[in-house]
Amino acid sequence: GVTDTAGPEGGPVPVKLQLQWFTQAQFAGYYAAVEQGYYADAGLDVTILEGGTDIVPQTVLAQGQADFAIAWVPKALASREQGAGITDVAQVFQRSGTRQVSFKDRNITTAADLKGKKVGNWGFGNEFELFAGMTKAGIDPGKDVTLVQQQFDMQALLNGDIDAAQAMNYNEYAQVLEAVNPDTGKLYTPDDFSTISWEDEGTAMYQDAIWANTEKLSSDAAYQDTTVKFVEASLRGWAYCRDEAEACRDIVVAKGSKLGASHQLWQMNEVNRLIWPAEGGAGMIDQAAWDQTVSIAQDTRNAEGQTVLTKAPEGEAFTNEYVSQALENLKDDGVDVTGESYSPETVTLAEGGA
Amino acid sequence: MTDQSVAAVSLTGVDKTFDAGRAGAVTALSGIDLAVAPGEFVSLIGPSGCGKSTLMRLVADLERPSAGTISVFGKSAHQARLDQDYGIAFQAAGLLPWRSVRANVELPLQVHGMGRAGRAARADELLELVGLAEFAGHRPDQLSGGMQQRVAIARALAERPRLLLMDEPFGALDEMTRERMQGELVRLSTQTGCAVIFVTHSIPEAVYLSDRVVVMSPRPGRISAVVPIELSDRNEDTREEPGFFAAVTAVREALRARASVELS
Amino acid sequence: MTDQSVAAVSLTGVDKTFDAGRAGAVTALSGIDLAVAPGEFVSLIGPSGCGKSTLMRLVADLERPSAGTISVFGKSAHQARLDQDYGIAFQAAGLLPWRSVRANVELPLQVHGMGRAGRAARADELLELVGLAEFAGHRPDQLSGGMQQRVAIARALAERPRLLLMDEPFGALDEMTRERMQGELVRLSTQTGCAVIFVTHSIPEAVYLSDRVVVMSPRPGRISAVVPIELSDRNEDTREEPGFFAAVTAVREALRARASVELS
Amino acid sequence: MTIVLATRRILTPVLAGVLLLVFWQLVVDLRDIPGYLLPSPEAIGTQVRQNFSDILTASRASGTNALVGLLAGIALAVAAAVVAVWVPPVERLLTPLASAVSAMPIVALAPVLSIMFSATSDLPRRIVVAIVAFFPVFVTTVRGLTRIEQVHAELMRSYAVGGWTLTRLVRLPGAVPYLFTGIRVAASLAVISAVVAEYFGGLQNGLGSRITSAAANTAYARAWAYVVAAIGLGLVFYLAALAAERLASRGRVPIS
Amino acid sequence: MVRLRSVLYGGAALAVILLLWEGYKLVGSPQGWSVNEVRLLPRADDSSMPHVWTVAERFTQPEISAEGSSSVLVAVLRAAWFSFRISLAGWLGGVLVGVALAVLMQRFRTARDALLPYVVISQTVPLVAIAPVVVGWGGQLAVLGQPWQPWMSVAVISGYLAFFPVAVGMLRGLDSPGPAQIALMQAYAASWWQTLVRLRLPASVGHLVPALRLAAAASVIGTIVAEISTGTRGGIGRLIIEYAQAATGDPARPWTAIAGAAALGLVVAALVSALDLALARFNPAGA
Ligand SMILES: Nc1ncnc2c1ncn2[C@@H]1O[C@H](COP(=O)(O)OP(=O)(O)OP(=O)(O)O)[C@@H](O)[C@H]1O
Ligand SMILES: Nc1ncnc2c1ncn2[C@@H]1O[C@H](COP(=O)(O)OP(=O)(O)OP(=O)(O)O)[C@@H](O)[C@H]1O
Ligand SMILES: Cc1ncc(C[n+]2csc(CCO)c2C)c(N)n1
Ligand SMILES: [Mg+2]
Ligand SMILES: [Mg+2]
Repeated sequence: GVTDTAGPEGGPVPVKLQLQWFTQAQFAGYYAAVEQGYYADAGLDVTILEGGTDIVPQTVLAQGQADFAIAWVPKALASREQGAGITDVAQVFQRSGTRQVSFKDRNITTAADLKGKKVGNWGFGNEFELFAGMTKAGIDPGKDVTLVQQQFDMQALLNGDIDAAQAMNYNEYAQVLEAVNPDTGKLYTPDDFSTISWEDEGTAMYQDAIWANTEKLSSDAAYQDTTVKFVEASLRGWAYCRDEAEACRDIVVAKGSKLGASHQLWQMNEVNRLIWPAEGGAGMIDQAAWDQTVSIAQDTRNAEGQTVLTKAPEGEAFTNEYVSQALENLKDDGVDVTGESYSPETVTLAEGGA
Repeated sequence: MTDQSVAAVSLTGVDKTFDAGRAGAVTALSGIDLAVAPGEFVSLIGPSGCGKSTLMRLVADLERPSAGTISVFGKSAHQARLDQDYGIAFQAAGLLPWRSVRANVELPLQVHGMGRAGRAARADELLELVGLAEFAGHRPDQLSGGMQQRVAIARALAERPRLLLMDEPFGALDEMTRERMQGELVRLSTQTGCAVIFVTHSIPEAVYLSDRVVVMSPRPGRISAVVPIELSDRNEDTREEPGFFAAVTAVREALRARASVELS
Repeated sequence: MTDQSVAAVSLTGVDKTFDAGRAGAVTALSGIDLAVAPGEFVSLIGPSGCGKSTLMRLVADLERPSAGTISVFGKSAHQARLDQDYGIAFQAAGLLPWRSVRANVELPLQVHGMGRAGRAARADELLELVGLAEFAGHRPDQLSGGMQQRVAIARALAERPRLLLMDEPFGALDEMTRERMQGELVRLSTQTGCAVIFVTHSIPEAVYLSDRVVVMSPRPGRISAVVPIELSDRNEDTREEPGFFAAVTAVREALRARASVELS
Repeated sequence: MTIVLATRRILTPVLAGVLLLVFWQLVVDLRDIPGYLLPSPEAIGTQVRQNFSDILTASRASGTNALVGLLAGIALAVAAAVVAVWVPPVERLLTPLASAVSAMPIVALAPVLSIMFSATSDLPRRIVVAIVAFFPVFVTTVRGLTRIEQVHAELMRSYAVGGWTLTRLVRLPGAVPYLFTGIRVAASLAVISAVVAEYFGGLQNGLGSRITSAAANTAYARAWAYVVAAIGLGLVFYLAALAAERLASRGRVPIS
Repeated sequence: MVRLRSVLYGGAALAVILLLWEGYKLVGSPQGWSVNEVRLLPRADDSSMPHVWTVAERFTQPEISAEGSSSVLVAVLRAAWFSFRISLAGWLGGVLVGVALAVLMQRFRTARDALLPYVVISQTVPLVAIAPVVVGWGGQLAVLGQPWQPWMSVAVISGYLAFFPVAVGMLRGLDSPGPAQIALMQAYAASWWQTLVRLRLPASVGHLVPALRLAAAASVIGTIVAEISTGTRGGIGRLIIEYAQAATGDPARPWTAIAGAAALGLVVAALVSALDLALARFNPAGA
């Protein structure tokens, strides 16, 4: 355990946060909290660990090599089922950011239209909203569509190799809009595409959340305290990024993201839309949305006929205890934690995201 | 068929120097003049390291002379090699370890496009000749040293060449086998009229086989004497003839003469 | 030092059969009984493929007999090898191509832990003995066949063993060099009192060198005769002695006798 | 005797494997290692049984890609090596090229090949396998072809043959042990390459897709069940390479 | 001399490739060439196969839009240097382990029977299964009092890929001395160790050198893949995946990183060639 060694003589408490991917605006709130000194003010010395293709954040957390981890809820629940003692302590993304994109002329506007098509799919556990959507529309994902492994880029869609591609609103969708349409010589526009949003189709699942170590939460008072402080400072960071999107873009770019500035600004903006407005306060876990995530995870079968979960999560899979405290503290400090007045900006993407 | 007026082999003013890297240069041959007539049997004899193998390799166009000219049947050594004017047996047997004894003998025939049946027949004949018929299916490393050498001899004879180059081919053979092989070689060369350059360390062997024995001396390798051998005919009794003993003595003297000069 | 009552080498009822895969089994040796006394010089002679090399390799514990027992200085052949009771020269020179001539000669000394200076001194001495002092820095493939063989002889002598096993060591040497090496070998074996088993195809050589000549016959390899040699002393004139000629004739007869039986 | 030897050769690795599995199972059981860290052999076995038919289907898909790629890679490599040794400038051109290409990881190659060819066909994966298999075979074969014994070279020179005849009769047989060292390496790498290439495009029909999909959901026992299939496939390829080697070197100096 | 010539040939090889590339772009169809729906010749359009000069131009541009960003070339070179050092560590480790294993397997028949299949198996296990174990367990170790560094995990994985060709090739090489040479050492009652040092090791060089070459390539690949797999930043691997993510809008970008990987492979191969020259004396039969 890393936090056992509390800071010497009241010095800052060292904390490690494991991300699920490389530095990008998807994680801007945490970087902002570091840069703006929010963690330091809370007495935390936070080290951010970047992800990799084979790094499973919740495993790193459960093994005690990190104190907190950012992970998608269904994937983290699957690890829980395998014995990883972790708890969702703040549901940062309130909405799902996954959509299925296709060229307009393919006439794919609902999940049902995917039947008989070549459908791009990441795998990596990011496919269940897609599968749930298709199942709900009466399509057997194992038989009625041709599943194609999707890469890091969207060329397969633009080349016409596949009919519909998975995309994160904040990332791959932007990539498409940063590409030049050879017919016009200009960038593609949203009008060129149809998209299926899983939020709209009702098969959305909870994504990025802050996970903590269950056992230490129940036994280690110092860790409980640290958790509140960490969630609080992180949400403060997210609130900052909501209000200062350009500044957060600059922070992420300065941290070494190789995707360009306009791309990161787009991403910042889209991520903000997944967080804000947050009716019950940022990071609060909504039982209904949680239940929808769990039920899809239990019932939806992927191409191999597997479900994410074999049974309902046991024990304390999530708790609002810490995030509530954090929100109280933030409200006391006058931080807007619901972002009711938030309205997204319009970001203009440059070619290649530059 | 063969133009009798053209020498089978002719070397004029041939020098050969090896560059042995850090160990310096070695003059292996110097000022070699030698002509071998078609059908003539010439033996090379001389102390170890005097350049006999080198001379043979020059004729075979496996080394290039540092100076001088070499012609084989009136052509350059290079052309003669391309035309397959000679058969060769090396000092080391040099069998291909992954081929059976038979396949080793067949190699030159195969290389030059003889059909399967013809090859097999010829190989049988040759293995019979060298007394290894029953070892046709063995691998080279299952043979004794002398047996390997006999395979190499069979291989050299395979194509009935009009020039045979043989480097100590009988070195690892016992006296009896050796004498039998000598007899076969004499018969072969007179029958086919092929010229032979034959390297040996055995004076009686050189005398028995040759029309002329070329005696060489080392460092640098030179021809120190050429002993013509005048024997009526080669047969079982030849080795008992007085002319034979005389010739042996002559060659021995030629070898000693040179050696004593050297030692003084 | 050496216990004179124990034989240097003793073979009793030794058989050796090789399994040659699809080509069938070969009986290389059958019913071999032979004892070599300490300091005794024994030559093996016989037609190609009769099992001479195999016999030597059995004594050296490089092959195991199919039947019979072998003892060397009263121990098992295996123990004798471990105790380094013999030095050996193979039929093929078997030099390590990546080592210089000098380093090849030093190999056994190095393996047995002699220091650098001692090795160098001994190698110089041995290369001088075989007349290759100036080729110490050459690589084996830069030497003539006879020179390579001399390097292998030097290597076999390096450790002054009390048993020397030599398989046609002088096969590729010219007569002069050969006679010089024979002289050296005789001197060496009498001086150091080492026993020698010596394979050769040369009857005069066997007679000149040996206390006894063992004549072998092939398929399966057997000892067909043992000819004791009674010569007073070995020197330049030995080869002219009547006793020498008598012995040569005796060995030749023994070889022929067997061969004629075989041919009939 | 040969039977004893053969059983020993088979029994020893099997025994070693069983020991390893028992040790693994004991570690997981005794130290109570949770499934999200390391699944037990028992759990993996259960998954193998449960998914057996899908494992076979996926293995067939990956195996076919690996096989086609491997054969193409070997054929190209041997041809290239022969030409390279024949025409020295070609060797000097090809060697740096092959070195450069060989250092490109699948992660880099597969995406661009997918873009260049098609994200929905198996061709890019097979090209990846062929590229991966090419290098070991090329490098070792070139080495084997050039290490020809001097007597043998001279013998063939004396026959006034070079080029293809020399290659066929002396160089290639002499290079066989080297060639097969390369093929052994290539055969094992072919399977893993085919599997890994699946992460980066193409149809989701092979072992690679199954492994990642299971691993992403912490279904490690299931992931390992497919990994076991990949290992089995790799072994089959390796043993096939060994068998081919035996066949090619019948009657030669025995090989290890 | 030799070095200059090999550099020239390397350049010529590059030129040939670039010419083929551009030549194909001239004649090839943007849709490639398909038989039965299977595209056998690649698409020649600019987004699938960008022009050589487009890629070259990318190298000169700033890497990211931020102020003071270095050029892509500098970024690629820096990343290549980072990966090079890790590859070297992985290569060295892999060679040591590979040689040790080969020696062990050569020495003990049982070790060979028991290990060889697993040496092979080790290479068929996908990195997904290995990387987390290395990162997880490595993280709990300290090396010489230093805490575990992320690059060490990468180096371990790199070595894991590199040891394989060495183990296989070296074993072959150790087995290569002929019966005559082995008999010689036997006759000297040379110990196993002496036979190894005086005979088997020098004789194995012919097989070892190509194995070292393969190991070099494997270590580079291992480094790059492990960088991606473990999320280690600073190297070519990270660039490859980050530039790949940018490929949609900027198809030439990933080629810069791929070129970097190729260059890295070349440099490592050249180093092995230098080693080859140094070992040439053990290789007299080699041309
Ligand atoms: N490894 C082996 N496998 C099969 N047969 C073998 C092997 N070694 C030797 N032989 C056979 O044993 C017999 C005796 O061989 P050996 O080498 O002892 O003969 P040799 O008397 O030394 O002959 P040479 O004078 O020609 O050297 C031969 O017929 C040979 O074919
Ligand atoms: N490739 C080479 N490099 C350097 N020197 C060489 C080479 N080949 C032969 N020599 C040298 O040339 C000289 C003559 O060698 P050659 O092989 O012709 O002798 P030889 O008369 O055949 O001797 P032997 O009777 O011992 O076979 C020797 O001193 C030898 O060292
Ligand atoms: C190995 C690997 N490849 C692709 C993705 C794709 N992906 C899906 S969600 C996400 C994060 C937001 O962009 C990314 C990159 C992944 N996760 N892991
Ligand atoms: Mg010679
Ligand atoms: Mg013999």
